Formats: sequence, structure tokens, C-alpha cells
Amino acid sequence: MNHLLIAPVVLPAIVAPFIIMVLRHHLSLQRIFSLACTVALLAITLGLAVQAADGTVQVYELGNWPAPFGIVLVLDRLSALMLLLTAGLALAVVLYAIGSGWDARGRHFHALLQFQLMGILGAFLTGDAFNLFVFFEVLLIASYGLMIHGGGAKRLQAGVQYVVYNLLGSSLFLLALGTLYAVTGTLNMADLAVRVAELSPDDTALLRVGAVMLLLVFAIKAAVLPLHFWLPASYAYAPLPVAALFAIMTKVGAYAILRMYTLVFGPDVAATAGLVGDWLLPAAMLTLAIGALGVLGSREIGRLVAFGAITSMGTLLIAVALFTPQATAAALYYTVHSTLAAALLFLIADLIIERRGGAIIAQRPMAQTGLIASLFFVGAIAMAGMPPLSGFVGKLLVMDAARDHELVWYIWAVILAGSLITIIGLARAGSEIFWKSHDDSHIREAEPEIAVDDTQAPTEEPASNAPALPFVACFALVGSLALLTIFAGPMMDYTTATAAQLFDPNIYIDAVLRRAEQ
Amino acid sequence: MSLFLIAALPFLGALFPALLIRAGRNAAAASAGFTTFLAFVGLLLNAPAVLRGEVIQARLDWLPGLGLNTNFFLDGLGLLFAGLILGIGLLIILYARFYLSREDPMGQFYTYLLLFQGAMVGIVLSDNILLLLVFWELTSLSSFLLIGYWKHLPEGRQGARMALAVTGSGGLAMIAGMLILGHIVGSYDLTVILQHKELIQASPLYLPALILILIGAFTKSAQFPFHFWLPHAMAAPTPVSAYLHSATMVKAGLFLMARMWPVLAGTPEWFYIVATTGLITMVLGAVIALFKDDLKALLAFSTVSHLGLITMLLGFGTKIAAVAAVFHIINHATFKAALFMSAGIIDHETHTRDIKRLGGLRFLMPITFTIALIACLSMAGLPPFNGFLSKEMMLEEAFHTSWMGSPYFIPGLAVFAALFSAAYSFRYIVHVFLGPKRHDYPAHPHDPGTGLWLAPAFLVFLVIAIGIGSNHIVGPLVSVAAGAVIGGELPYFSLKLWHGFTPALWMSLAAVTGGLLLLWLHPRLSKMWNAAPRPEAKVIFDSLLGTLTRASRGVTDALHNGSITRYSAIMVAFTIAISLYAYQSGVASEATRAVQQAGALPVIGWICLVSATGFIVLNHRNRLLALVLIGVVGLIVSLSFNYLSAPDLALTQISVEVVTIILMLLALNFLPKETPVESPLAIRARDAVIAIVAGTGVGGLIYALMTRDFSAPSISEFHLANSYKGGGGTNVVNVILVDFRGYDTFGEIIVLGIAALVIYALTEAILGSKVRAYLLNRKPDSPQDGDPHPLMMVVATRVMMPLALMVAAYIFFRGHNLPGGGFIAGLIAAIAMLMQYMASGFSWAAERQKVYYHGIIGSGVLIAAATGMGAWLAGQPFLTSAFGYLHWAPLEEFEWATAALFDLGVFLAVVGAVMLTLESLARLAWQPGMNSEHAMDINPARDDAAKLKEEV
Amino acid sequence: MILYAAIFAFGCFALAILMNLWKVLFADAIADRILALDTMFINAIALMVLYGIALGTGIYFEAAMIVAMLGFVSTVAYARFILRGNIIE
Amino acid sequence: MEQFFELLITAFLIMAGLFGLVGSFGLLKLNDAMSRLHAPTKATTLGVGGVLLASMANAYANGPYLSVHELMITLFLLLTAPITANFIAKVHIHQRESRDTLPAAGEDGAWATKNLPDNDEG
Amino acid sequence: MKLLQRLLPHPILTLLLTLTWLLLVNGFSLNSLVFGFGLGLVIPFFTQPFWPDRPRLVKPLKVIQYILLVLYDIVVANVVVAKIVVFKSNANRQPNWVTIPLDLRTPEAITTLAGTITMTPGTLTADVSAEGHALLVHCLDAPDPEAVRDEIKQRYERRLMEIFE
Amino acid sequence: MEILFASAVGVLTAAGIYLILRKRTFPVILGLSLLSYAVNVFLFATGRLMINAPPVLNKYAEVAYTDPLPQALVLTAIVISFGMTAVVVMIALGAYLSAKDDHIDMIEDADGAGDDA
Ligand code: NA
Ligand code: NA
Repeated sequence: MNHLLIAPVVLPAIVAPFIIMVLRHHLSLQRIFSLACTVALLAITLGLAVQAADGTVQVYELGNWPAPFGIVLVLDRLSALMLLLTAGLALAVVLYAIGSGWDARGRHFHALLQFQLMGILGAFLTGDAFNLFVFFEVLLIASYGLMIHGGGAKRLQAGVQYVVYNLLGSSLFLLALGTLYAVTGTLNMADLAVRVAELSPDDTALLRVGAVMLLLVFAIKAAVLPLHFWLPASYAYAPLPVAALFAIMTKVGAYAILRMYTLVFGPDVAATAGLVGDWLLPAAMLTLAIGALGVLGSREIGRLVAFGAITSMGTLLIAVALFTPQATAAALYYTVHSTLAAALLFLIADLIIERRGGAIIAQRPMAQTGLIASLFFVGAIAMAGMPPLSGFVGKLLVMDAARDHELVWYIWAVILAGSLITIIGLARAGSEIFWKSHDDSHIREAEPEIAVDDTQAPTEEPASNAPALPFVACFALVGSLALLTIFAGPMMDYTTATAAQLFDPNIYIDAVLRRAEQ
Repeated sequence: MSLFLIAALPFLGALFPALLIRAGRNAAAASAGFTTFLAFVGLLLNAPAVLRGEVIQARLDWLPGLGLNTNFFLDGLGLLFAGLILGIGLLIILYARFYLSREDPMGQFYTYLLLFQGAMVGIVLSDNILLLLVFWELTSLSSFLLIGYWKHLPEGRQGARMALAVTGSGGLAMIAGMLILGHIVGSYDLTVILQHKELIQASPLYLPALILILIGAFTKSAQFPFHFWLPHAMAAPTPVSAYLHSATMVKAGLFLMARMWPVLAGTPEWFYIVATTGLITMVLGAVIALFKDDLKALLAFSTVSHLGLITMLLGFGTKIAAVAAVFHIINHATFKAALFMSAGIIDHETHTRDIKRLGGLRFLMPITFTIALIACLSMAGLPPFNGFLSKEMMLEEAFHTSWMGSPYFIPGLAVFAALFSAAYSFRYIVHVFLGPKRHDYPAHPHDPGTGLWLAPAFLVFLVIAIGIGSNHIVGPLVSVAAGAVIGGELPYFSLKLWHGFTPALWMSLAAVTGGLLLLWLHPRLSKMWNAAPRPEAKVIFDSLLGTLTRASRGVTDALHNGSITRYSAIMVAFTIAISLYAYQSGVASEATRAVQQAGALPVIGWICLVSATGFIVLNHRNRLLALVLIGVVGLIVSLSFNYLSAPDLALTQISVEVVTIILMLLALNFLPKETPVESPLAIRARDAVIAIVAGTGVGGLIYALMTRDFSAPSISEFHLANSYKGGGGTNVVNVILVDFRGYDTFGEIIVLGIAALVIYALTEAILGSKVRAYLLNRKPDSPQDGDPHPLMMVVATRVMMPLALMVAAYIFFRGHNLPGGGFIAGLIAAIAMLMQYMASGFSWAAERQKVYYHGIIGSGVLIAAATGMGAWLAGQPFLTSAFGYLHWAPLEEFEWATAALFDLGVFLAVVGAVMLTLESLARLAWQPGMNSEHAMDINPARDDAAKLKEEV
Repeated sequence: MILYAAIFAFGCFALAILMNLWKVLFADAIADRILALDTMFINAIALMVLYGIALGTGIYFEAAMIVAMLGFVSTVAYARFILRGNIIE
Repeated sequence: MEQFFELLITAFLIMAGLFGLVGSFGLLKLNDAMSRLHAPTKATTLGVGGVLLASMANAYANGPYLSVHELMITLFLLLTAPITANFIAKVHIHQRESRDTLPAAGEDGAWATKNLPDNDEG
Repeated sequence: MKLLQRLLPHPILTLLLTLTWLLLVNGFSLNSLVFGFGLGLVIPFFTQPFWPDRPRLVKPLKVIQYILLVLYDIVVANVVVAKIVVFKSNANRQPNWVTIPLDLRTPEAITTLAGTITMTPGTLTADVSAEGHALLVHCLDAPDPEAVRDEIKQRYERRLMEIFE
Repeated sequence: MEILFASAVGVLTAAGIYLILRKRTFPVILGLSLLSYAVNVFLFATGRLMINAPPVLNKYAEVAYTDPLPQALVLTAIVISFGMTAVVVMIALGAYLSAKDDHIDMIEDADGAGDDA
């Protein structure tokens, strides 16, 4: 068995406690270990991605118990892609957090971050439905800690909301898992797929309830309307480097939807037919629309980016909800893009807020605009799906994939109108922030000043002696987006192959249940 | 030179100024000029072949899966446009070097300009409509930067945003159109698409595709009703206006119409949409231009008008009209760019562009005057300048075109527009340069240095040259370009000044005469114009955008109003609705399991649970009471677990219960003790309905599940069968926890550890904030009794602690075979320690607690992880357990299992997490007075001994 | 005979628990409610042990023991909360 | 012998049931708060004690070996019941009694619960 | 001897804990004894900082006698309480407070007495005096509080005086 | 018995959700506690109800065992929900101490600056 599969979980699970135990009072050592661990994770996940690229599905039987009786980790193209994306994003976030000094504004930033990574990576790797719940909880509880990192009244209030909403979601998760177990008698996802496929057509109602509740759980994570309400405030009030890391969290939801609804409740499964597409697609379209309106309607930069993230989730979920191989391939491409783009914009928003405060229309001038303005411009282009960056390519892919769907006109209209509104909103914000601030603030003296939230204003001097690192992080993300654009062809080859693998669940099932050996 | 290189050079060039920002103005201008020049030369190297009729291609796969490829081709049309873009680009680079002031960041300017230039070249060279879209949107973005270049001008910001909004939205519409087009043809390659006229025009999707693509073209080329952005884009520095708004960007729309002409034109739909739009735009632009006092505004509306003219020609759908369109594109670019530059010179030298403040400049600025004069006359359509030639062709075509059966409509309006066109051209000369010299110019005007007038001078040279020797100078280019547009045989045409007394000539004459008349009438007409009410496009656009923004804000704020209670209600209601839908759309089977008879105990448990729960709801405002009642619920749940064959759960539940209560009480100490009534009755009723439906649903669901069998045997049969054999334990639940699903447990202790870390970190954050002062001076909410550390309690806990630890050890060690295990043991141990804290006080107990809880948590997780990794040494997967039996005489044989080590990790993590959590909360409550040196406040033995000592 | 006695005892403790419940729900003073809850804990211990006797197994015993040990802790916690507000000071 | 154990166990059980009932009944019946405290802390404890004795006897008579772990529960109950009673009494004193309603505290002047630094009634 | 004292610093506690272990595992075996003894050695290490100034039992054997006495009293007196609860009307009952002045001084002894008072019928220790020289006892039905006080002092405190100190 | 059990789950769920919809953090936390009882009990019952069949293997006799798996899952769920409760209690407390307000709803800046057209 290939022990590299468990490394993405075990490594942070060792480093984080080590940081807590030994390095509790040594920030610089914490930084070194955290950074080293993240780099190692990137290397490991890269190795795994290379291994998965040939289309084999690797299985790791924890405790040496065969599936479905023990818990298994499964590495296929999809999980490998998500792992790599997570590790790459994490590296940028760690660099940024160190460089900006955010990690020094509260305790245990690095430990929580590593635990968060462990949770996310574990969720992508697991082949067991209940274990997915456990790792969801790991990543969530770490995210609670990161979200309120540094404290502050508003952030804590938003934190309460974030936690409460997610606790409701976790409850629903358990109800769903309980229902699925009670119907099928198994927890292993591959086994679940086998049993669901064999389910009597006269006994589908309860399974459908379980399946749909599970979908709703993932929809909450993926911020699908009307389950998205947790996102704007949580992301906007979180430390923005953390929000950048959270860009992957919504994707965990999208990943889980893709995984469960291709593997277990796939399009060809009679028992759960018509359960998802009917409402997920319209919901995704509404998500996009609401996100775009939010971008235009935001008064605060963090919130604006948060709504941008919702917009991109809408686009992504439209592709997911189509449930065709082509659309799924597009969705995966868009997943990579939107994660990097949202993270980039969150980091840039943090750069802006540190220098100027969060209000889009503000009195405070922006110091040192040139580089940040360029970065914002690039990030905005990426977020809005404008050329030449990958957002445009992704958008085209999604639209192209929707071509044969009966709602194609609505889908296109929503995507394009959403892009337009996003562009207008971002242009408005960008021109307010970077163009207007020097000498004509007197023009709007009458304007009531927005109460700048204390959690977003720089509370203390960044305790960093590496002021270049944040920019390194941003440029790394820009570079990734550029590479994603330039190598869109090979990337699409990979996601197309991934989608093909997903839509042939027998590959997965055979590997997990060792059917080929029997 | 490869087309790739030509397309890439401007982008490469854009890098240099960005990198050379510190190197100075000349370096930026030189590098920009050099790369543009290189590209231009590269283009010229390809020109002979193109002029011979060849089409040069370059292909590179980018995203073949989608059909988006970096395919370029160069035909006549591409050559014409690329030549304009690069050629005029060179002149602009030169002009801008002298136009921009020292304060303006030159590097930025050239970077933006070359980005834009690259995008334009990309558009005209693309052989793939998706690639074309990429460049198309890039022009919108780069022009946004250029228009807003003077960041301090509010008009610049607004103009830039308006341009972006309009052209960007057009571009988005075009995406849809292009996707449809590609769908119809089955390819996104232009060369392929251009060969499928019949297929496209026969498709039911032709009209939608046409409209969507035209929206893109019209917005870019400022066609009515999208024309309004162009004048506002004049806030850009004049070199930008000269480049974007005369020669290049606005021509992109025309280019696209010309490019798609072979497959889209020739239908009535095309004619009526394109020609009519062009006609209206032409007339409207010309009329408005006459009444603009700002030089650049005048030129902007003139541009709108001329773009309309060309659009109209393309809309006619005839081959000869297409030739005329191509020709006018060239001519307009030359004279309009020159005019913009002249306006820029005037602005630069006089510090104003207001016609009303100008006049008589011919004496002061003779060179500028000459340039402007020639360009203006060309614009007015006077011979022997190039504008005359193409305008003649236009009028000729208009004369032969009927609209909705009316032969007069188009010629009439064409003359009308030409009349105004002549009038505003004359006005530019007469009101700016002629007339008496004034004494109140804002500056002292004089001709600029050579650098500034060289570029426009070259352009007016072209104006004359083309006008006189058109057939030789641009004839081949027009032929080959028009040939590319038409995509077939070229009709006969001749580019010369004299065609005889054609209708067009009479029309021209009428226009020029009428133009002079209009100029004479201008003061009176102007008064009327200013008095007349008319819709101001900017106002409409602003109010539209304002409405949209306000609506967005309204929707966003209304939806995301920060009310988590509403968010939760929506989530619950939505979940109920979707679940009900899922249920009723499936098939429900009959129950397969008999319902079991309930004895008295379950009934009593039910009564307790339900009534306590109900009372919690009714009395939740009394928070302490609610917590007491929660205690009842916890007890009953625990008893139920025991009753229903789950002793492990009972143990866990009751232990967790106690810790939770303590936790809540610690928190409640700081919180208000009562919850006020806030929700109106209607809201409470709504919530009650949601809650009851949800409760009914969940209850019904579990009832249905309990009364049905598994669809296939549960995997837990394996666990029962292998627990002892493979896991070495008889308590199957525990074996599942530490072995079969030890990985879940690993995650679970990490959750607990993280929870404690989060709580600790937050405590630190709170104690590091201004809240600390409040906490230190906080008065208790209610009166306190006089006995903080009661004697009896302290003594009892001292006795209990070793006993409780013994029990914890017992529970721990038996766990593998009997109910118990590391988790419960950890809770018991933690509670045992907690009793010390409660009895003797935080500071006294903490002083005696030598092990840091962080360390306990960390070691717990590490022990669990290390146990799991130990399996690697045996070549087994993570968390593979081993067990065996040891026999040391005289002891009996006893069992060892690595699972116990794993469970030890669980134990430690739980102890550490619970203690760190509660300790953190206790630290929040700590006040300086609480540092008691004794475990109990009353201790007669101690006090009496002290007294005795005193007496002695 | 043991069976009848056990049933009798079951009945007594069950009834006792209901009486405790009544007091928990309807007592005037919070002290009485806490007392009733504590009594309920003790009666629950009796019920668990009885259950073990009736089924002839000792497997439910530990739960009873833990309740005996921990019920006290929560009672003290409630009381300390009323007396001092801060239960760990 | 078997008969004896059966009788013994029966007796224990009946006694336990009665005491348990009386304890909780007293909680309802007695009309002053301090008195109510008596019933459950004693009668109920004895009730549980009876059950535990029955359990031990039962295990001895019917089981494989002598069962003694019931003593642990007894131990805990004997150890904790007085503390519980003490605390609930303190709550009562704190909330409902004043120095005047309590007897004098002998040489110490005040009872611990009422031993407030500023000498005024809570 | 010193070595033994270091190895076995709390012999009585270790003994009691070993016994506890045997009670918990509900049976005697060599394994249990060794294991329980081991725990009995280890656990006091963790708990001893929390129990400073541990009192010394002067006459440990008297403890057993005392326990038996109390157990007997518990049983007998519970019947009395039951009678009062069930048969005596509230009006006829005379609840009363009693102050018990203490001769005991160590907290452990006082606690034991207080516990005894609570567990024995009709009386309940409600509070300790501010410096620990008296107990506040509540009587369920005590027409004669003096008698209650005397009996407690005679029956229990006197014995505890012998056991402790 | 199943009816009693299911209805109890229903009551716990309903009460939990009703309290979660209240406006202050404390009742919401109470509601979450009740809901997590409901969910744990629900999950437990997916193994179906059995009396006197604890999944502790009996070496001496053939006896019935109830499904052990849901019990293990519930144990995990109890622990996790305990951790979650602790965190939400603490964050709620932190929010209250920092803002001196235990409303769970936030007041978003609804009337911000005017629009710049
Ligand atoms: Na194992
Ligand atoms: Na007690």
C-alpha cells in the first residue's frame, strides 16, 4: 500500500501538535515549521497528482481493514487535483500570513492552519461517508478558530453566526448519514454506490430523503442560494488571508457534490433520479445572480470579494449541476481558477485594507498604489472572468458545456449578465479605491463617513520583517492563474480525463471494493 | 515575420515601460516606439504576399477541447487594420511623448497603450472567434485604463467606467453570439466559419446570433443607442482619444462587421438592423456635433457620425458599398486622428478646448491651423481631400438604396447628415482659427515644437496624397481589403476625384452649401438647441446605473441583513421543502419490522424528556432554569442509551453532559441571566410552525427508518464477527472506535484539541484587548455568598480525586472488552481535576497543576498518531493494530494491544482539551482578589495554630 | 418473588422520578429544582442497578457508578453558580 | 438457602422501593425548603442502598461470584450526599434566610454563607 | 525505611486505592492486585499536591467501629424520617435550626462529622460558622434542639475526636 | 416503543430549532444542544432499537447483539458536538464581552454612503 496517500493527513496532524507543544512561544520557529510543512504538502500532493494522472485509482485501507468495513482513502484524478490545489493555495496563504504579520495577531495561527489543511486534505481523500463528516468537522472547527483569529467585536459576532449556521449544517449532515446508513447498511461510498444501485425501485423514498439532505449539506458549504447566507459576513469579517484560504472551503462542498452525485447517486441511478438537477441548476443560477448584485452593492472591499466568491460558486455550480462529463470538466477547470482568483483578491483586499481601511468610498487616501492597483486590476479581471485570464476561459468552457441544455439561454444570460454586473462593480470599486483618493476627496465632503469596522482596520503594526512576502504570495497566485490560462489545453485534458473517470464510477468502485481481484 | 510575433510584440513592448518606469520618459517612449515599429515592419514584410492575394496563417493549439486556439491569419482586411493600428500607433507614441507633462507617469501610459495596441492587433489578426473575443474584451479593459489615466479627474473615472460598462456588456453579448455561431458551424475558426454562409443564414439561430454579435459591434463602434460613452471617453488624454476614438478601438466594431460580412450580410435582417442603425447614428452624431463647444466633444460626435456612416455602408450589403466602407475607414482614420491631435495641440497651448474662448488662432498657430484646415476640409467632404472621395461613394450608394420601399429616405437623410458634417467641420476652422485675435486666452498660444505637430502633419499629408493619388496609393490596399470583406469577386470601382456630374456630386454640393448656411445660422440654432429639452444620454446612463446599483444594494442588504435567525429559518424551511419533495417523488415501501411494545420505563422516560424539553422552550428566558432542565434531558437520554443496549453511549453522554453544564455555567456567569422577549408573536408563531414541521419530519423519518430493514446486511456484521478475532476486544463499539474506525477517532480527538486551542486563543485575544479592564473590574451580577471555597467541599474533593482517577483508570483499561474507553476515562479524569478547581479555586489549583494542558493535548494527538504510524514499521497501513498476550510468572496471562496506546492518546487529548477549555473560561473570570493562598477559606486547624503561634 | 419485588421497586423508583420531574418543573425556588434534579439522578442510579438485576447482567453497572459520581458535580456546579456566579474562582 | 436469598433480595427490593418513593414523596409533601432537603438526601440514598444490597445478594446467589463493586456506588453516595445537601442548604440560606432567621453562630459571629465582608445582607 | 517511605509515601491511600481497584474490577486476582497496587502507587503522585496537611489517623481501627455505628444509625433513623414524611402533617412537625459548637479542629474531621449529621436522620448540616467553630444543623422535627445537639456531640463528635488528631 | 422514540426525537428537534431561531446567543446555544441530542439519538436509532443486547461479545453464550456501528458513530458525534458547543459558547461569550451585546443578529451598515455614479 502506498503510504504517500496518508501523508497529507498525517503530516499536518503531527506538525500542528508539535507546534502547540514545543513551539508555543516561538513565532519564528512556528513560521518555519508551518512553511516547511506546507511546502512538503505541496510536494506530496504534486507527487500524488502525478501518480493519479495515469487514471489508476489508488486505495489506502486504514488499519488494514478492507472496504467497506474499515475506512479507506481513495486517490483518483479528482482528489489529486483538489489536494494539489489546496496545498498550492495554502502555501500562498502561509507566505502572506507570515509576511503581513497576521499570524502574530493571535495565538495558534499556524497550528490551526495546519489542522485546517489536515481537515481539507482528509476530506478530499476519504472514501467513507462518515469519515467525510469527521473531516468536515475538523476543517470547520479549525476554520472557526481562524475566522475569529485576532478577535474584535464584529468579527466575533460574525463568528458566532458562522459557527451556528455550520452547526445546523453539521446536524443535517448527521441526519443524512444516519438515513443513508439506516437504508443501506453501509458507510463506504463505493459500497453505498453498489447498494443504492441495487435498491428496490419500490423503496426509494427514504433513500431520496437521505440523498437530498446530504446534497443540502454540501450545498451549504458550497454557498448555494438560499443556503449561502453564512458566507458574506464570515468571509468579510474573517482575517482576509484566512478568507483566502477559505476559498477552498466552498470547493469542498462542490467537490463533495460532484463525488457523491457521480459515484453514489449518479445520473443513471434510478432511485435518485431527478433529485438534483431539477433545483440545483436554478439555485446555482440564482446564486450567481445574487453574488453579482452583491459585488455591485457592496460598500466594503472584503464583502465585495466575498460576493465575488459567491458569484464564482454560482458559475461553478451551474457546471456541476449539468452533470455531464463535459460540464464537469469545465467545472473542475473553473474550480481551480475560481479558488486561486478568489484567494488572490482576498489577499489584495487585505493589502488595501491595511493601507486604507475597508470602505470602498473612504476619506483615507491609499498609499503606495501602483503595485497594489495593478494586482487588483489583475485580480478583478480574473474574478470577473475577463480575458486574458483563466476566468474567461473557464466561463467559455462552462457556457459551451451548457449549449445543449434546455435552459441554455437562461444559463448564458445569467452568466453573462453576472459577469457584466461584476465587472461594473469591480470597476467602480477599483476606481474609487485607486483613482480617487489623492486630491478630490473634498468633493464629497458631505458624504457620511462609513463606520470603518475596527476588525478590518489595521489594529497594530504588522509584526513582520518580510514586507515583500505578501507580494510574493500575490504574484505566485497571479502566476498560477497565468499558467492555468496558458496551459488551459493540458489542464482541460486532465479535467476531461477526470470527468471521464467520475462518470465511470465502476473504476472507483472496483478499486475500493477490490472487485477486480475477485 | 511570424504573425505570432507581430501579435506578441506589443505585449512584450508593454512590459518594457512597466519595467522601465524609473528609467525616464524617453526610455519608455523609445521602447514603446521600437516594439511598435518592429511589429509594423513585420507587418509590412508580409504585405506584398497579402497584396498578391495570399492569406498568411499561423496556428497554435491552446485549448483544442473547447475550440479556442491561437490561430492567426492575415488577409487584406487584417493588413489594412493592422497597418492602421500599428502605423497610427507609432505616430501616437511620438505625439504622446511630447504631449504628456512631466507629472504624468509615462511608463504607465505606454504600458497601457501597448496593451491596447496588442489587443487591437490581436482582434484583427485572429482566425478564431473565441480568440477574437479574448482580444476584444482586452481592448475594453485596456481602454478603461487609458481613459481613466488621469486618475484625479472625476470625469476620467466616470468616462472610463461608462466605456467599460457599455463596451464590456457588448462584448459579453458577443460571447453568446459567437458561441452560437460556432455551434452552428461546428468550429470557432474564422476561416471555416466564413465558408458557411448558407448554413448560417439558414439556421434558426441566425437572428439571435446576428443580434448578439451586432450588439458587440455597435457598442464598440458607438452606434446609436450605445453612442453616448464615446464623448465621455474624451476625458482621456488626447493621444488616447486620437488613437482609440478615431483610428482603432471604435473601428473594432466596424472591423467585426466587415469581417463577418461574408456570412452575416445580405439578409433583410442585416440590412434593416445595420443600415438603419448606421443611418440614425450618422445623422444624430452630425447634428449633435454642430452644437458642441468642446473641441474634443465636437470631434467625438463627429466620429460617432462617421462610424454611423461606415456602419450604414456595411449595412447596405452591396459589394460596392462595402468597398466604400473600407475606403472611408482609411480616410476617417487619417483626418480624424490628425484633428484630434490638433485639438490636443490647441488644448496644450491655450489651456482650453472651449470653442467660445478661442478664435483667431491662425495668426498665432499657423502650422496647427494648416493641419486642422486640411483635415477639416477632408472631413467636410471637400475635394481634393480623401474625405471627399469616400463621401461621394457613400452618397452614390445611398442614392441607390431604398428603405421600406421608400427611395428618398436614405438619400435624404444622408444629405442631411452630410450637411451638418460640413457645418461642424467649417465651424472648427472658422470659430477656432479665423476671426480676430483675442486677448483673453487662458495661456499664450503659439505653435508647438516639432515633436507635437509632426505626427498630425504626416497624417494630413496622407489626407492630401490619398485624395489626389488614391488609386495608386491606397488602391491596392482597398482592393485587397475590400476583397477580404466581400469574400468574392470585387465589383468595379475607381478611387478618383472626378466621376462626372453624378447625383452624388449634386448631393455633395448641396451639403457643402447647406453647411455654410448652417454655420451662418449657428448662433441662432445654438440658442434653440440649448433651449430644447432633449434626453441626455449620460443622465440616462447614470440613472440606469445608479438604479442598478441602488437595486443591487437594496437586494443585497435586504437579503443579507445580518439576521442569522432568518438565515437559519430559511435554511430549515428550505431543507424541509426539498426533503418533502424528495420523499414524495420517491416510492415509499411498507414497514417491514414490527413495532416493539413499550414498557413502563420508556413511557416514564418519554414523559420526563418531553416535558423537560417543552419546559425548556417555555422557560428558556430563565437561563439557569433552562440549564437545569437540560440536565434532565441529558440524564434521560443517557438512561435511554443504557436501556437500549448502549452502555458506552450512556457513559459518554452523562460525562459530556456534566462538562457541558459546567461550561455553560462558566459562560453564563458573564452573560445576562434572563432573555428578554423580543420577537413579536407572529414571528414566534412562524418559528413554532417551522420547528414543529421540522420535528415532525425528523421524527417521522426516524420512525420510518426504524420500522424498515437494511436493504442489504449491515457492514457491522463484519465488525461483530471480527472484533475479537481481528481487533482483540469484545467491546465491539470500542474496537470500532480504536481499530475498525480508529481514523474517525483520530479526527475526533483532533476536533476536540482544536476546540480547546480555539478557546484558548480567543481567551488570549480577549485578555489582550480592552475587554480585560472590564473583566478585572467586573462586579458580580447577583450577590455572592460569603464562602468561596467551602470547607466540606474541599475535603470531599480531596477524597474523591484519587478515587475518581482510579475509576478513570478502570474505565480506561476495561474499555476494549467492556463498556468504557479512553474518551470516557478522559472525561472522568478531567472532571476529577475540575472538582479541585471548583472547590479550591482556580489560582490555588492551577498553581499545583504542573503539566501544561497544551502539552497534554499535543502529546495525546502525537501518541495516537505515533501509534498509527508504528504500523508502517511493520509495513502495514496507518492505524493497523496489533495485540497479543503476555505471560510473566507468577502473574496470569494478560493482553496487550496497540489499540490501548491509541486510546491513551485519546485519553490525554480529552483530558487536555477539557481542562484547557475550562481553564480558559476560568481565566476570563479571574480577578486579582481571587489569589487565595489556601485551598479553603475556613480552616480552624490552621487558624488556631496561627493564633497559638501569635500567643507564644 | 424477586421478579415481583423488582417490579415493585421499578414502579416505586419510576414514580419517584415522576415526582422529581414534577418538582423540577414546578418548584418555586431554584434550590428545590436543583434538589429535585439531584434526587432524580439518585433514583436513576437505582433504576439502572435494578435494570441490571432484572436482566442479570452487570454491564450497566458502570453507568450507574458514573452517575453517582458525576451527578454530584453538576449539582454542586448549579449551586455554586447561584452562590458565587463564578463556579471556578 | 436459596429461599433465604430470595426472601432477602425481595426484602431489600421492597425496602428500597419504599424508601425511594418516600424520599421523592417528601420532596413534594414537606412544606418548608429546608425540610424538603431531608427526605431525598437520606431516604433516597437508603433506597439506592437497598437496591445495591439486593444486587449484591442477587449476584452472590445467582451469579458466578460475589459482586462487590456495588460498594463503590455506596461509597460515592455516602461521600457526596452530605456535600450536595450542604450546597443546596447554602443556596437556601443565601437566598431565603437572613442573619436574624438563623441561630447565632457561636463564637464566630456569622455563618460562612452569610459571612460577607461589608456585613450587609445580600 | 527511607527508601520504603519514598516508594510508598502514602501507604494508607495506596492500600485504599488498591482496595478500590479490587472493588471496581469486582473480583480478586493476582493480576488485579498487582495492577491496583501499581495504580495505588502512581495516582497519589498526581493527587498529593492537592491535599496538603493531611491529617493523621490516630486510631484507624476506631474508624471501622464508627462506620458501623453510622450505618446502623442511617438505617434505623431512616425509618423515623419515613414515618415523619409519610404520617406526620406539616403542621405537627417542628423543624428547627441547631447550632453545634465544635471541639473538632481539622477540616477532615469536621467534614466527617458534618457528613454523619447529614446522613443520619432528622438532621442535616447546612453550614459552617465563619471560622469553623460551629456547625449549623437543620432538624426535620426537633421539639428539643438541645437534645439533638447533645446527642451529636456525644455520639459522633466524641468518637471522631478519638480517631483524628 | 419506536413511536415513543421517534416522537421524542421529533420533540427534541422541534424544540432545538425553535430555540435556534431566537434572537440571543444563549437560547440559540440551548437550541443547538437540544438539536444535537436529537441528532445523536436519531443516529443511534439507525441501528434499530434493541433491549438488552449490548454489543459486548459474550464468549459463553449465543446472544443477540444490537448494531454496534451507529453507537460508535454516535460516540464520535457526541464528542464532536461537545467540542463544537464549547467553541460556540466561547465565541458567543467573546462576542458578548467585546460588544456588550448578546444579540445574535448583526446590524449591517444598511444606510451607508450615497452612490458615486
Ligand atoms: Na487497526
Ligand atoms: Na448526591
